[in-house]
Amino acid sequence: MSDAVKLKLSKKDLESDQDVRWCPGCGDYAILATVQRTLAQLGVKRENTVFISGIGCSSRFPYYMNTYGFHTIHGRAPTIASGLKITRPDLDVWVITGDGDGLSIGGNHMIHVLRRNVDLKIILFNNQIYGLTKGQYSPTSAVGTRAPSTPTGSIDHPLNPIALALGAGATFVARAADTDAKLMGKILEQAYRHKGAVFIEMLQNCPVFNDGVWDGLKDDPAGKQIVLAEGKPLVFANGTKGIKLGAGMVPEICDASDPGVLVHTEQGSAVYASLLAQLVQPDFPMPMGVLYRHDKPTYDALAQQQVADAIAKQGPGDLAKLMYSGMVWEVGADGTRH
Amino acid sequence: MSDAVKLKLSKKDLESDQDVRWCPGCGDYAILATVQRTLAQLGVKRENTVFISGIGCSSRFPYYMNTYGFHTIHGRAPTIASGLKITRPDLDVWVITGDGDGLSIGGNHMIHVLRRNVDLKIILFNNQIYGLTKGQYSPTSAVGTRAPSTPTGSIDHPLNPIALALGAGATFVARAADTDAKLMGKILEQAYRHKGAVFIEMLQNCPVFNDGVWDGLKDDPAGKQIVLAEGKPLVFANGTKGIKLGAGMVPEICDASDPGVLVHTEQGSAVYASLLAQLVQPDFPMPMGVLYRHDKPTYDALAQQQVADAIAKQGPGDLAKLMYSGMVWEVGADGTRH
Amino acid sequence: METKQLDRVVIRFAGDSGDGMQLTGSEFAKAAAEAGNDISTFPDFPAEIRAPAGSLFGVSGFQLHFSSSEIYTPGDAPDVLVCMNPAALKTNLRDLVDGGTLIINTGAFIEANLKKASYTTNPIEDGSLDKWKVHAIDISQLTMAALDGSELTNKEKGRAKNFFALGLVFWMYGRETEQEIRRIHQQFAKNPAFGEANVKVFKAGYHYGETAEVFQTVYKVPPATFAPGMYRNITGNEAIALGLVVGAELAGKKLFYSGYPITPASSILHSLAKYKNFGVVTFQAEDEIAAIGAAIGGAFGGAIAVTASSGPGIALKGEAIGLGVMTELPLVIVNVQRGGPSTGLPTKTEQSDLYQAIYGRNGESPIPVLAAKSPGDTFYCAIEAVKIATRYMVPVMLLSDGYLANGSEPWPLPNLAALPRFDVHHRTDPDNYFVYQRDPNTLARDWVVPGTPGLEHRIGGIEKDALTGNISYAPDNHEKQTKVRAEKVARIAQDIGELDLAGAPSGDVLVIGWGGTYGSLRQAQQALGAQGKRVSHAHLRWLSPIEPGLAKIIHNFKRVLVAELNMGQLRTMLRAEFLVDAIGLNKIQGQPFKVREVIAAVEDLLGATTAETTAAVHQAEAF
Amino acid sequence: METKQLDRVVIRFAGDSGDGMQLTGSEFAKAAAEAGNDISTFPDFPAEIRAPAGSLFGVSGFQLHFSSSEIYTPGDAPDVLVCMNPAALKTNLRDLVDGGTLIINTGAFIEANLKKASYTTNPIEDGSLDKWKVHAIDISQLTMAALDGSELTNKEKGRAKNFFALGLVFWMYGRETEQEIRRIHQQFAKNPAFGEANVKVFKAGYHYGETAEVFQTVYKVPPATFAPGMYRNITGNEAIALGLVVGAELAGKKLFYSGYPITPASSILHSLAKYKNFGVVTFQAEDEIAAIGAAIGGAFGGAIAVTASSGPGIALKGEAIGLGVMTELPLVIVNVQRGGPSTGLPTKTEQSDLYQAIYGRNGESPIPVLAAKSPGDTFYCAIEAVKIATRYMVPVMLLSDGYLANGSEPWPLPNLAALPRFDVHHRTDPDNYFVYQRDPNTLARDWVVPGTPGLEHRIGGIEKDALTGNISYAPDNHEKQTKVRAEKVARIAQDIGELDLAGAPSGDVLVIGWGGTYGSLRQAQQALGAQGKRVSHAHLRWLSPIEPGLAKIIHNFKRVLVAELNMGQLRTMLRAEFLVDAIGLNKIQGQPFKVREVIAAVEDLLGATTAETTAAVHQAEAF
Ligand SMILES: Cc1ncc(C[n+]2csc(CCOP(=O)(O)OP(=O)(O)O)c2C)c(N)n1
Ligand SMILES: Cc1ncc(C[n+]2csc(CCOP(=O)(O)OP(=O)(O)O)c2C)c(N)n1
Ligand code: SF4
Ligand code: SF4
Ligand SMILES: [Mg+2]
Ligand SMILES: [Mg+2]
Repeated sequence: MSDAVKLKLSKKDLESDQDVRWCPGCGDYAILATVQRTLAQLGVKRENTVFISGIGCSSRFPYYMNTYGFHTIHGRAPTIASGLKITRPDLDVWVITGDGDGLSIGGNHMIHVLRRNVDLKIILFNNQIYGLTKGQYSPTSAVGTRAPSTPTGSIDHPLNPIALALGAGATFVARAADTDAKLMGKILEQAYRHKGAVFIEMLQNCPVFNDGVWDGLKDDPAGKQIVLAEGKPLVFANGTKGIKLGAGMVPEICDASDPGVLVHTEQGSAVYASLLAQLVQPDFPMPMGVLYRHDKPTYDALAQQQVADAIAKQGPGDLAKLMYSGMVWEVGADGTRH
Repeated sequence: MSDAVKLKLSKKDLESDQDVRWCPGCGDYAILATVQRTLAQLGVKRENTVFISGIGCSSRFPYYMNTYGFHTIHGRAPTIASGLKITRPDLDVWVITGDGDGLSIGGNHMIHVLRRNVDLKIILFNNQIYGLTKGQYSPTSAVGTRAPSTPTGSIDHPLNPIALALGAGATFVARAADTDAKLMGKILEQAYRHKGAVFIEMLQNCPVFNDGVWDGLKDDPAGKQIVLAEGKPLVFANGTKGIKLGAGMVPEICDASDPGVLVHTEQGSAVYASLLAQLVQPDFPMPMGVLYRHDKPTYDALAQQQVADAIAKQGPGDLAKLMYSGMVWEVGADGTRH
Repeated sequence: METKQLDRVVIRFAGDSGDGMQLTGSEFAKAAAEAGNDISTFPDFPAEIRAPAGSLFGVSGFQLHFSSSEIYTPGDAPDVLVCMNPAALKTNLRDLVDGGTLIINTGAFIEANLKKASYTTNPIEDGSLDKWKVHAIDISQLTMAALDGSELTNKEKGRAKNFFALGLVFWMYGRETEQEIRRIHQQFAKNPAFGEANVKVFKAGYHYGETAEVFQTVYKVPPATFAPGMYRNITGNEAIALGLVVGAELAGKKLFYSGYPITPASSILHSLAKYKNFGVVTFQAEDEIAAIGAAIGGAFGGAIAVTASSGPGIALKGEAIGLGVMTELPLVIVNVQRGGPSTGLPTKTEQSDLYQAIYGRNGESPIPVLAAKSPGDTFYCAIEAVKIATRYMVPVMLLSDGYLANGSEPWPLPNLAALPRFDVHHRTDPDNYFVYQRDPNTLARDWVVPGTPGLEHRIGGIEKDALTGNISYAPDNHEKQTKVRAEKVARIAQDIGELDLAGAPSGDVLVIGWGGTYGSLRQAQQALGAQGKRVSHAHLRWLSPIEPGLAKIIHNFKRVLVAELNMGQLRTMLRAEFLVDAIGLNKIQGQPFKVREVIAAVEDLLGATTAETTAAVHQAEAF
Repeated sequence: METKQLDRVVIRFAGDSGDGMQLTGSEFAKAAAEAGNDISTFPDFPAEIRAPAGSLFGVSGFQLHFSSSEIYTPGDAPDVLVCMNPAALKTNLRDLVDGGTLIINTGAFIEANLKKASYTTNPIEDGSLDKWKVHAIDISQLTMAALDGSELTNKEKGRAKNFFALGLVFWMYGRETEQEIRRIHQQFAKNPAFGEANVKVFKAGYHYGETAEVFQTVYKVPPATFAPGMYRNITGNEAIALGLVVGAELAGKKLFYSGYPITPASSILHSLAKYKNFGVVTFQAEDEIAAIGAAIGGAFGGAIAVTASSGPGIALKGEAIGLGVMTELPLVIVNVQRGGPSTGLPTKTEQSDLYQAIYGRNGESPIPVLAAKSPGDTFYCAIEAVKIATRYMVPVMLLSDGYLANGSEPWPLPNLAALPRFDVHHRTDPDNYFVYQRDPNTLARDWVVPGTPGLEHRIGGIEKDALTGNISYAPDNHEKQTKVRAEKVARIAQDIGELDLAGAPSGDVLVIGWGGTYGSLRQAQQALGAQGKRVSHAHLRWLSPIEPGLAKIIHNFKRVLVAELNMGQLRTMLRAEFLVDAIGLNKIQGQPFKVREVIAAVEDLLGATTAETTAAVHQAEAF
C-alpha cells in the first residue's frame, strides 16, 4: 500500500466522532481498537485511507474510523472497493465484512476479488451468525446450529473460509481471534505491507446471538491454537505436540519430537496451505497468524500499466483523431461529397 | 439418484425434437451425445430426469434432451435446481452450466450448492470463453487472453475450477475432455450413482471464439494427461513419468520408478485432492477422471428427514391446533370476553 | 383512592433497547386483551441490536392502544408515557398529549445519561415538564431494593426494572396479576432465578402503586364488545405464515418457503420453520436471488412456492420474477416494506415499494399485486395470493409493511371449514398436450410437473411459441404472447371481491388508501361521517389489476384524496388509469398516519374551519 | 443496357448466419456512403452464434436504405431482396415490395435446404414468385468457378460467395470497385489468400452483372446533399463510447467503465477497451452487480463512472442504483434495451424497459432518465448524461436500444472545440464542510474525494442527516431528504433544451415518441404534414424529468398519440402527468416501426379514407 510518511499519530486520531453502536461486550470493539492502534503506529495518512463495508453489525465499522469510509450494501463491498482501488491506486483501501456479508450474499465477489488479486485488505468478522438480523445461522455455522430460522438445527455443511479463499487463489491468508490484540496487530501490519489482496478471518464473538462460539479455542490457546511463526515447526500444547503429514496425505497430530513435524513458512506451497486450512476444531488445533503469503501482480497495478503502455505506444489520446477514425468523408459547400 | 428401472432405451429416446443450434464443430455436440448415450445405457426414467441450465451456448443443452428441462437465467441454475431437488428428491436433477454462467455470475450459487451437498449433477462446460456473447474472456481464461473486451490481453488470474470446488467442500469432483467420450461416459455413470453434489469440469472446445484452447492437452494425451484409476499410481508419458510430493509439499514430476510416486484414490484426503487440483498446464499433465469422491449426507435428504422427524414427534400438522396456538380467548354471545 | 372509568387509553413504554420495553409492552397488551379490551399495538425500535445504553438512537418504544370500544389504530398520541431514561424522554415527550401522565425512572437521570440525551439541565428539576402529570420514581433503586438478598449480580438485578414498570401500570389500570405471574414463570422456565426475581419486582411495582401516595386514581377501561367467537392476538408476520400454511392446504399441496433474512420480513421464515410437521420445507438461501431461484424450482416441481423479503431484497429478485412471468409458474413473493431508498430506515414502516412491485422489472412483465390492510388481514391475503398464483399460473406479489409485520391486534379465528378449497390439478394426460395451451377462462397453461410420464417438456426465459412453448423469435408470436400475459393479469379482476368502501358511493371527498394505513383512514372517515361530512373511504386490496369496483365510483366525488406513506405512487397509477385529478396525502417519516393528520387533510379539501376539524378529531378519539 | 435513375433504394441481404450477410451489407453501405448517398442500416440477426446451415431460425439479414435525399429510417420494405438460401427466402419474401427485384442463389436450393425451410416444392420452379422480378443465379457454383485452381479448400471457397453477391449489386448500382477491393485486402491482411479469393469472387460477381444478359438496367442513385462538413458512419454503441470519452474530457476527469457482457450492450465495452491511451480504464466484472458496484467505487474516488447493460442486467443493478441515489454520487447507467421479459428476444429491439428505468427500485428513488433518438444522437446523450450526473451528483440512466446500437447512419463530426466544457470541481476546503450541504441551485452536495486532507467523512445507504450526513432515523429528516432527492431531479428541467417538435404547436394530432423510433415518427409526420394534415411530432429526449416543453403544447391538440415499441409505458406516464386521454400506437414484435404503420395510425385518428392514407405513404416514400 502507499508508503505512508511516518506521522506522530495516536489511536485517538483514528477515532471518528460517531458513537459506537455495537452491543456491550461485542468482539467488534476489540477489533476496532486494534485497527485504530495499528494504523496509528504505522502512521498512515488518514486522508489516503478508506474503509469500505457491506451490511451487518461488523459493517458499521467505517463509521467509527476517522478516515474516508463507505457503508455500502449487503455483500457488495468488494466490488465497490475494487472500483475505487482500480481507479485510485494511491489509496489504502480496507474492506470490512462479516460471515454473512462476505461469504453468503457476497461470496461471489469475494472469490473474484481474491483471484484478481486487487490490492485490498479484507477483514472478515466471523461470528458464525447473522448478528444484525437477530441471530440466524450463517454459512460458517456448525451443522446443527439452532437459530430462529433453524429451530431444529441447521443442516448445511459450513464453509471453511480459509479453504475457500485459497481455492479462489488468494495471495495472503491469515487468521486471528478478536481477543488476541497482539496477533491481530502483527497480522494487520503485515497485511498493510502486502501488495495484493489480503484475506483475514477474525474469529469474533457475538455475545448476544452466538456467545462463546470460539471459546473452545480462546480458552485453551495452548491446546487449541497453533501460533504460526516463520521457519518454526507446527507445534502446540506447550511444544509437546506437533502436526505432520500422515499416510494418504492426511494431517496427523504427533509427538513434537517426531521428525515429520511440519515447519511453517508463509511462502509455502498451495498444498501445504490447504493442509493448514484443514486443521479445524474439534479434531485439530487451529493455525493462527499468516497461513499463506505469495507475491503476484495486482489487478489495479496491471490495469494502470495497460493504460500507461497504451499512452506510451499510441501517444496520449487525441480526441480529434478519435472522431476521425473509421471511414470519414467531407461534404463540400455544394452539399455533395468530395 | 433414484434407482432407475432398467428399460431398453436407445440414445434416440433421449433426443428431443428440437434442432440443435450450436455452431458446426462445437464441442457441445460430443458432450450432448455422450450424455444421451450414457443415460440411455443407464436406463433412466425420462420423466424423472430434469436438466436445468443457466444462459450461454452450453445452457441451450436442456432443449435437446427428451426429458424435463428448464433453461433459466444467467448463473442461477444451481438455485433453481436446488429448489426442485429439495422439494422433489424423487427426481434426478442435472445442472448444465458454463465457465461464465457457473463461475462468473453464478459463482456464489456454485460454491453454496456444493457446500450444502445438494444431490445435483453439475456439468460445467469450460471453453475458457463467453461463447454466446461473442467471445469475451471468462474467469477461466489464461492471463493475456486477447478478446473483444481485452484487446491488449486479460490481466486477471484465472480461477482453477477444481480448486474452487474443493475449497467450497464439494463431495465429487471430476474432469474430462469433450473429445474423450469413453471417459466422459464413465464419469457420468459414477456421477449418476453418487449421492450428493457432483462437479464435473468438461474441457470443451469453442471453434469459433477460442479454438484449440485445450489442444495442448488433447493432442498429447500421453504427455499432458494423467488418466486417474483407483489404486493406480499417478503416472503418464506411457508409464515413464510420475507425480510425487516433493520437498515443501510441492508436487513434482519424477521418474515412474520413483518410490514417492503417489497412488490415486478417489477417497483421498482433501490435501491429496488439492494436490491434484494444482496439476495444471503448462507445468504439469492434468489429471482426468474422478479426482475426489466422499460420501456426506445430502441437504435434500436432511431437509426431508427434518420434516419426517417433526411429524413423528409432533404428529401430522393440525391446522385447528395451529390456529389456536398462542393466547386464545372466547367472546360470548354477549360480546364480551369469558 | 378513587376509581375513574375511561373508554380508551394510549400508553407508550420507552427506554433503552436493552431495557426490555418490547417485552413490557407486549405483556401489558396481553393483559388488556385478557381483560377483554380491544387493542392495537405499535412497536418501534432502532436498527441497532442493542445500541449503547443511554444513547438517543438506542431508544426503543412500544405503544399500546386499549379500549372498551372498537379501535383501528395504536392511537395518535399517548395519554401515558413511561420513560426509563433521559434519552427516552427526549425522543418521546413531544408526542405525549398535553396534561398527559408521565412516569419517569429518576434512577436513570444521572449526569452521564442526561449528557448522552443532550440535556444541559435535568428536565425533572428544571420545570420543563410542568404541563404534564409527572410521576418521578426511582425505579432502578426500588428494583434493587426489591431484590435485596437475591443471588443475582447487580447487573442482572438491574435488568428486571422493566417489570417494576409493568407492575405499576398493572395496578394503575386494575389488571389481574395471577395470569401475568404465571406467564413470567413460564417465560423464564429455563432460568427460574430470573423468573423469581422478575415476579418479585413485578409485585413490587404493583404494590408501590397501591401504597405510595403519588397515585390518586386507578383507571378502569371496561371490556369492549366483540362479535362472538374465538380470538387470539396476532402480528402481521405470524398471520402471513399461518395464511401460507392454510393456503397450501386449501390447494391440496405442500408449502415450500425459500428466503434470505432481512428486517422486517425475517420472522415469516422463523414462524414457518416451526411448522415442519405440516410438511412445510423451509430453505435459508445464500441470498435473495438464490431464494427466489429455489422457489421457482419448487414451483416447477409442483410445490406452493413462496419467497419473502423487503425492498432491497425484492430489488434483487426482479430478474427472476421476470423468469416466472415468462415461464408462467405459480409463485408468491411477499414484500414486507420498510423505509427506503437503499438501506434507508430498515426498522421503520413505509409504502414506497409499490412502483417496484408494479413496474420494477425489465420488459413487459405485469404481475398481480395485492396488499394487506391489517395484521390479521395478511392471513387472508396470503391465502388469496396462493389461490391466484395457482389458478392463473403467475407470480403474485403480496405487499405488507413493517407496521403490519410487528403490530398486533385481537384476531377472530377463522372458521377453517368455511374456507373454500381450490385444489390444484396437475395434468397427466399426454394426449395432444401443448406446453402453452391455455385455459380459455383464466388463460393459465397446464401445470405439468416432472415425474409425469409422456409429458416431458422444456421451458425457459426466451420467448415461447404461443402453443408449443418452443423458442420462438417470430414477431407476431411475441406480440401475441406479450398481450396474453397482460390479459391474464387483467382477468384476475373476475376473482376480486367487493370494493371495501365506507361511506356513500358518491360525495365530496373520496379517500383512497391501500395496505397498512387502513386503520387510520377508516377511523378518520368514520369520525368525519359522524360529523355529517360527505366523505367516503375506499381501501384497495388489489393494486394490479386495480380493484374493478373503483371505476364505478371514483368519478362520483368532487375530490379524490390518495393517502399513502410514500410520495404518491398509487396516486400516479390512479391518475393514469382514471384521468382523475387525484391529490395526495403523503407522509414519508417511517411512521404510520395519525388519524388527526388524515382528518386535517380531508377537512382542508372540504375547506373546513379549524373548529370543525378539532371537533372531528375529538370525535375520532371518542371512537 | 439502359441506366435508370432512382431517388432511393431499399435493399436487403438475407442468408445463413454463416453466409456473411452482415459483412456484405455493411460493405455495400460503405460504398453507398462513399458515393455520397444518405444511408440508414438495420442489421437483424438470430440469438444463436451460428445456427446450423439452412435452418429458418438461423437466417441473418441486413437491410440498407440509400438515397439521394435525406432519409430517417432503413426503409419499410425492401425493393431488392438478395436470398442466399431457401430459409432466407421463406422468412424474408413477405417483406419484398410487389414487383420488387429478387436475387436468388439457386445453388443453395437443393432438396435438403428446401426441406429445412419447409418448402414442399422448389419456389423457383413452382411459379410462386411470379409477381417479382426474379434473378435466379447459381452463385455457389459461379463462386467455385471463379476460384478454380486456387489453393483453398472447397469449404473455404464456398465462404466467399457473399462477395459474389456484393460484386453483383456493386454493378447493379454502378458503384466504384477500387475502394472496395482495397478494403477487402486490408480486412484479410492477416490471411492474404482469403483476401485474394474474395476479391476474385467480388470481381466475378461484378462482371457477371456486366456480361450476363439477365440484367437490362443499371440503376443510379445520385448523391444526396448534406450540410457541409466532415462525416463518418457510426453505430449507436460506437457513438455512446465516443460520447463517454468526450464527456469525461469536457468534465476534465478520467473515464472508468465497468460492465458485464450482454447483448446488445457489449460492444460499448469493446470500443472503450480500445481507448486506454485516453486514460480510460475498463473493467469486465464478474456480474452486473459487481459492475455497478465498481462504478460506484470509482465515482466515490472521483472518476466519471459508467456501467452499461441490457434489461436483465439492469434489473440486477436496481439495489445498487438505490445506493447511488442515497449517497448522491454521479454515475451513468446505460441500458441498451432488447426484447423482454426475462431473456425474451435478446437480439431484437424494444422499448419496454422505461418503467424499469423510472420506477424499478425500492423506496422513493427517483433518477434522471434520458433516451437517444438515433445512432449519432447517442453521442450527445452520453455527454449530457455525464454533465447532469456530475452537476447534480446523481445516477443518470441513459436509454438506447438494439436498433440504435447496431444500426448506422452518416454522422456529421461534432466540432469538439464548440462543445461547452463543464469542469468538475472537487471541494478541498475543510472549513465548515458538511457532507450533505447542498448547492442552492442544483441541490448537489460537494463531491469530495478520498485523498483530500481534513475532509475525511463517511457515507452509506442508511438515511443521512440533511446537513451532516450522519446516520439519522429522525422522521422529519427522512421526509426532508426524500423530498430533496425528488426536487433535485425535478430541477434538472432547468438544464433541458427546447422540445424537439416538428409541426405546429397545436393541431389535430400530436404524435409523441421517445428513443429509437424517432426516424419513423418524424418521417411520418413530414409525410402527413406535406399532405396538409394538422399533425405534429414531439420527440422526448428527457423522460425524467419529463421535457418541460411538453406541458406547453400537449393540451393544444385534439388527439394525442403516444407511439412506442412497448405496451404503453410512456403513455401511462403522460396520462398521469397531464391527465390527457393519450392513446397508444404500440408494437411489440422486436422490430422498429414502419413509417406506414405510423401514418395509418394517425390517419385512423383523423378518420381518413384509405385513399388519403396511401397518398401519404407514397409521400413518405418520396422523401
Ligand atoms: C439485500 C439485503 N439482504 C438482506 C439484508 C439483511 N441483512 C443485513 S446484515 C445481514 C447479515 C449479517 O451477518 P454478517 O455479515 O455475519 O454480519 P454480522 O451482523 O454478524 O456482523 C443480513 C441478512 C440486507 N440488509 N440487504
Ligand atoms: C443477467 C445476464 N447477464 C448477462 C447476460 C449475457 N450472457 C449470456 S451468456 C453469457 C456468458 C456465457 O458464457 P459461458 O457461461 O461460458 O457459456 P458459453 O456460451 O461459453 O457456453 C453472458 C455474459 C445474460 N443473458 N443475462
Ligand atoms: S448482535 Fe452480536 S455482532 Fe452484532 S453488535 Fe451485538 S454482539 Fe456484536
Ligand atoms: S460460439 Fe463456441 S461455444 Fe458457442 S456454439 Fe459456437 S462454437 Fe459452441
Ligand atoms: Mg456474522
Ligand atoms: Mg464458456
